[in-house]
Amino acid sequence: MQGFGQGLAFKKIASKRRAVLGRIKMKNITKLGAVSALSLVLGASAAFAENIKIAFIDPLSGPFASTGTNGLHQFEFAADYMVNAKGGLLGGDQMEIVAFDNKISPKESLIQLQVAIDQGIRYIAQGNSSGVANALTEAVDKHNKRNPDSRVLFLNYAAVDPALTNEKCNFWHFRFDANADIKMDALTDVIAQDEGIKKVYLIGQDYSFGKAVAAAANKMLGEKRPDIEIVGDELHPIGKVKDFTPYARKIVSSGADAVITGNWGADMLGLGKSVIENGFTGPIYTYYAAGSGITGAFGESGKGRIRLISQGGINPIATDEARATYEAFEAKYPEGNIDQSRIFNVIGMLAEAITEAGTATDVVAVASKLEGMEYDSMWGGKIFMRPQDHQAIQDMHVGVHTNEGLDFDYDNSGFGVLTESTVEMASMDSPTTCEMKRP
Amino acid sequence: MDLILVNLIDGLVTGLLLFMLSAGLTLIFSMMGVLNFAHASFYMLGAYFAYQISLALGFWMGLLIAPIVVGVLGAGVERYGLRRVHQYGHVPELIFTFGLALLIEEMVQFIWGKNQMAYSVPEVLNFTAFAISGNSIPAYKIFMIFISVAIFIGLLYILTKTRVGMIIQAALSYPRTVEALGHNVPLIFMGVFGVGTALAGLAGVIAGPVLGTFPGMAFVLGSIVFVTIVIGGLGSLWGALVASLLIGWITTFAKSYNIEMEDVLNAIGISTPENLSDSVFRDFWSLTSPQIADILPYILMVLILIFRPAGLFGKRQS
Amino acid sequence: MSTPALELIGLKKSFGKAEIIRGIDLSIGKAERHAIIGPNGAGKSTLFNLITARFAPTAGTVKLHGENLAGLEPFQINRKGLSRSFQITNIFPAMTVFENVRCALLWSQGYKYSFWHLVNSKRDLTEGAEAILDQINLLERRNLPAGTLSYAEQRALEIGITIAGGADVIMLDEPTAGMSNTETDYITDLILKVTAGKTLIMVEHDMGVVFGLADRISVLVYGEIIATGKPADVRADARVQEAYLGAALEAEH
Amino acid sequence: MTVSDPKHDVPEGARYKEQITTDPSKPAQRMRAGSMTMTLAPWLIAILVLVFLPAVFTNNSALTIMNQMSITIVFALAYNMLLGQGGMLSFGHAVYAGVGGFACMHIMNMSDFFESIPLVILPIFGGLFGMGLAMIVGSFSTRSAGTVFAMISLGVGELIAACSVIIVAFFGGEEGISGDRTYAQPFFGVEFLQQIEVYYLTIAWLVISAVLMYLWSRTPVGRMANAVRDNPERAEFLGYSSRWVRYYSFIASGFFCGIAGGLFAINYEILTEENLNTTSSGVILLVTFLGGVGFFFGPIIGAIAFTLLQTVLSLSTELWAFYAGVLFVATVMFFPGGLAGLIMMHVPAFKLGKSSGLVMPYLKTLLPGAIGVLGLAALVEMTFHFRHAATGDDEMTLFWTTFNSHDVLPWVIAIAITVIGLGIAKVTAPSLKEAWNEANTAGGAS
Repeated sequence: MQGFGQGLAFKKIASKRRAVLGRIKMKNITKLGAVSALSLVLGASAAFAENIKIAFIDPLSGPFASTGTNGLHQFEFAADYMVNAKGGLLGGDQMEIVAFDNKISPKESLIQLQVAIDQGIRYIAQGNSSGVANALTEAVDKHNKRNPDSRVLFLNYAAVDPALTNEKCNFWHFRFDANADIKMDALTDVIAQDEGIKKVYLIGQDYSFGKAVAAAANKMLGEKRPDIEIVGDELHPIGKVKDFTPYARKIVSSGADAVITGNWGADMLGLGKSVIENGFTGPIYTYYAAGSGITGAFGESGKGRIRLISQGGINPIATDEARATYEAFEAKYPEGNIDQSRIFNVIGMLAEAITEAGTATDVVAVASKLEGMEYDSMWGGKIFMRPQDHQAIQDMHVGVHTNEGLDFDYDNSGFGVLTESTVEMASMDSPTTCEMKRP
Repeated sequence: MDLILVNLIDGLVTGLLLFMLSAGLTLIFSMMGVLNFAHASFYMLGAYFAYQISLALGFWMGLLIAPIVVGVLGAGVERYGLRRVHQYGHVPELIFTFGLALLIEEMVQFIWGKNQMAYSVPEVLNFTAFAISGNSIPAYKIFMIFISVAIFIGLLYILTKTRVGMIIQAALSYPRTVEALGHNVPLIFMGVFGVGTALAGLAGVIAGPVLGTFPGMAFVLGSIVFVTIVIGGLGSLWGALVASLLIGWITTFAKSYNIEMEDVLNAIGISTPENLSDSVFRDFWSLTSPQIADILPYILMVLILIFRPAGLFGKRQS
Repeated sequence: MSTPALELIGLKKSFGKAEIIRGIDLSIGKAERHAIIGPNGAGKSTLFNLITARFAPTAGTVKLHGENLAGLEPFQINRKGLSRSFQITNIFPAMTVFENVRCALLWSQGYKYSFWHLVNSKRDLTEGAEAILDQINLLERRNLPAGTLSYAEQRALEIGITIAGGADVIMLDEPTAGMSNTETDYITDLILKVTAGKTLIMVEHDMGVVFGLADRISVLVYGEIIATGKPADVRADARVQEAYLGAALEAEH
Repeated sequence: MTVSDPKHDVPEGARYKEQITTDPSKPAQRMRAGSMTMTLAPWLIAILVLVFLPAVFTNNSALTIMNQMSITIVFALAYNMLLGQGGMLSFGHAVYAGVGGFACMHIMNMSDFFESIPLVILPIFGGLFGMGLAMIVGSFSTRSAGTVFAMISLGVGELIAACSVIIVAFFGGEEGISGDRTYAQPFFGVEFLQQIEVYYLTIAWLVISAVLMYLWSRTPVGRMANAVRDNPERAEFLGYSSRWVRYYSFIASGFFCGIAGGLFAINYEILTEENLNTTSSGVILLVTFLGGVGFFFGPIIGAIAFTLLQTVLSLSTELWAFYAGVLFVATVMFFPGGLAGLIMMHVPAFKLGKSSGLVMPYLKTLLPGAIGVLGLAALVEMTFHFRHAATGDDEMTLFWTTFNSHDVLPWVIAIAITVIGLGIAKVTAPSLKEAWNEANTAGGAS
């Protein structure tokens, strides 16, 4: 067989997860015995000292693995394409993504965080599940307090619980996605302009995020369109509902003109399909009805019905750079989607901050540069990392599920999300309860 | 009133689907005394196989072939796995099926990946059969009811009217005697296991397009199937039917009507505490029936086991 | 006359429509050895199960030392001093012989549900168990899993477990069933030895054992006691002759 | 097979007679007589190893993983008090550990009280709460063993897990409840800022709990738990109520589960819904069975093996859960005694002084067998890579070799290794069997 060890390992620029892991495995085998493997796996850091490593801690196995794997691909691709292919940072340092499977478990995430820190990693990226994000941000805060020599930054690219940038905020946490309140703010701005909507039905999963969405919708609709009647406000058990038909019946019977839901994953698909199937004809405003097979599974039935609030729309594509990037990504991952374009912003902003700070190891310096950064995203618009709470402020788009006028589809289904309206720098001046403590 | 009718139909669909799963499970239990934790996994396999077949040969061939493939697989599992573990006793058997469920889920992910499959209702059935005051009843649901009822009648006929059914019934209660009469009891066991899993597979084939075909579909349904047969009484086909319909209707109606805990408690004479928002029980007071609809069957099961351990129609205790 | 050790008054049991025990009155005195005989299907084991609350009677009462046992669970009856063996060997097969006997001693030695005593360090338990093993001649088999013993040894062990708790009323259900002659003799001697001074109630098929052991005999036929008395009297009883001969004739046809 | 391990579901003794071919009077046989005999030496060795392990594994992540192992060990041992010793199969046991842990988190957040107690006693509160819950649930669930018990445990487990996202006041919803262990009163100046300090706290509790649980199995109620497991009816006629025996076992198990939950709270400083859900309950069943329910130390081995699989193997391959599943099913099918049963199978040969005769046959069979299995795993990995890797990412690295998964040669080599490895193992298997029988037969030439 061709090629052994180091030469090839470095030929690939950004770390290929399996390549790294393969090398770890090699050490496993040579020593034999689980116990020695333990120390070696955990201590295997010396070889990559020059690389700037980002630990990607998200589910890579289990029911949420598809979202996690897709996110990992976007991170790896972004690091390669935006940083390494352009010569790296600080005079040639490569950016490397090291994947850790947290099985969407807070406990596993904390273990993997410790492993990552021991490997000398200073940047932690995570996004799936606010529960995990909450566990990580607290653990990072405590770790940085207790171990000033090995401080780390937490780059949250998708967990949207408002608390993370409010009462639970800390200096080490940066959120690149809009939080649930910002999304709802933008969404209700759009709904407010639609005179046809008189009755709205709110439905969500019965946990903190679902409740936050409902509370925000109630509050903001009440402020912006007091004439809109909330005809339903309900929560269903998360991940336990087999058949959404009864909920759909209620929605239809309520005479609602629009549905708002924060559901994700199978709960999103199940609810959406059922609502459409049982005769609802109005728009369904969602947070997460795109990519990861959901767009493909909705297909024709969701056309013109499903609407999505998100940042960084890809239809129409904003810049030539973005188009080239997406095409390169599709060439590499024909099955994949760039459904979290903010990941590219994470890499871009981190790279800029490291360059400005002139160091990748002093995370306080890097964090100080990230704070207040204004970044021109290739997906359009500016990203402003608000220093008060480390919440990224950016343009928000409401798009529609369709197969017409698309630059890029999702799930190779011919369907995708086409931006209908945009709220620029959404919630720029929204209040925060964060009391940022800087080191 | 109209909504009640609609809910009755929806609950019937859910209940009958559950019955197709629980019928096989309860047959397997009464034969072999083992609760097959992997039963819902065969349901999942049914959906995935049918999806794969439907890509090449269309939905109807999937409906025909997939359950057979699942049944053959099930029989293989009995012959080469369960029969071996059988000698160690019931607990290892149960744990074997538990492990099998995990393994099947991993295998499905290995083969088909982790995303939702675009397995959908065939065009012929993709229309609204009729509507009751704005609530459309899709034709596919009528089709599901039809299939389930046909299966139930067929099963009942085979078990009570045919010679094979007689032998199976006898083997349920007196395996030794039946063996002594010259019947191949292990073969009967394998057959029943195969048929039971094929039924689960069939349920998967027809449920996949409406409830989604994804690696977690077995987990979502897994334990509720047990709940069904425990409530109905282990080993009782009628019990399984009644419990399935009961669960179907209870969950459907609980989801359809917002009954609030506060109202219930007030109605039975407990008044709302004054400063509810500070109370540690605030979440309890604000419970609504849709919130807990899908855990109602568990409450029902625990209550039944406490007061009538044999279940509604069961004869044996454990 | 003092209170009988065990008294049955109008005891009845039906399973569905079938009446298995049709009203039994029986009084067994202290330190008496009483055998219950009867043809197959007469309800002997059912009677045992009624007395020990394995089944609940349809009607009637069971009194132990004058105390009504109605509504008590088997373990409560056991604590009142009644212990039994089973027709089918009923021991703890996975435990050692020694442990089998020691478990039988725990309650009577007052350890109850305690979790602050360590059984291994209790000399009363060890010595008590060894004394019983000595009595039933299984001392050498002490550390074997009980399930590996021979059939006769397992029966002996069961008798040992039954008497270990120090109960003064011992009920044995066919202790010699399925044994060879030498084994039967061995068990008979054993029973004589270990039940000395205790009330013994046994169901037995082997007439040799019955007439060798019992002070009094009751004959149970179709759920009724047709005769009770000294062995010689029972042997001479016409109805008993008829019942047994009748059964034997039926069996020939 | 020559030797069987204690199985609580054996209806009567007959099976044992068939299975044990060795001379039954040999003392080695005592080990499998349902008792879990152990001497003092293994305990001392284990404590020494635990104390000096951090000298070998110095980094924090190793400590974190060892802490995780310790917690899992306590939990699995507590679970085995039911499954192994009491014959009760629980499908919702995570809730006892979880509720104990949540209670500890709440105590951590009661700053006045928490500042007045040393952190080291916190797990006791977890234990008490776990025990309290067990007292409530056990009062109706332990009435019978078997299916009824299993199903009630499943139902109650599901209910409490569902409550965890609904009853936010106690369970904190999806975020869970978090706190800071360092606010406790310093314990001889130790504030538990560092992992190493937490490690020693954890292993101290591990040793205390393990010893107590072992001693429990030697008490009257512990012995009767075994008796009730094997033959509840007979136990009733010995003066013991099966139900009360089961109830006491259940409560004790709940207590030690709560201890495990308390240790979890100290280690992670956060408890979430995952501490209660059915997946966690399932995992602890797997862990315990993998290790072996028939021996006291079985769950310990299971916990170590599973934690390594979960944290270390998952770093190496996405397919770790697949391998874990295969391992588990294979264990149930071929070694129902679990890993501990596998180890204890060798005791007779060892006691007979014939274990050395097994070394060569083992090497001849297991070495090629292991290579064959690794070849098989390589094929699985290659198939997975072939199907799911990104376009252009044809290269993969496996067993320190980087190659193109779309070439034919690697496939040929992997298949060859698999076939040859398994083939040799199959050929040499009969002689291993022979050697095994020989090693387990008393007397004869040795």
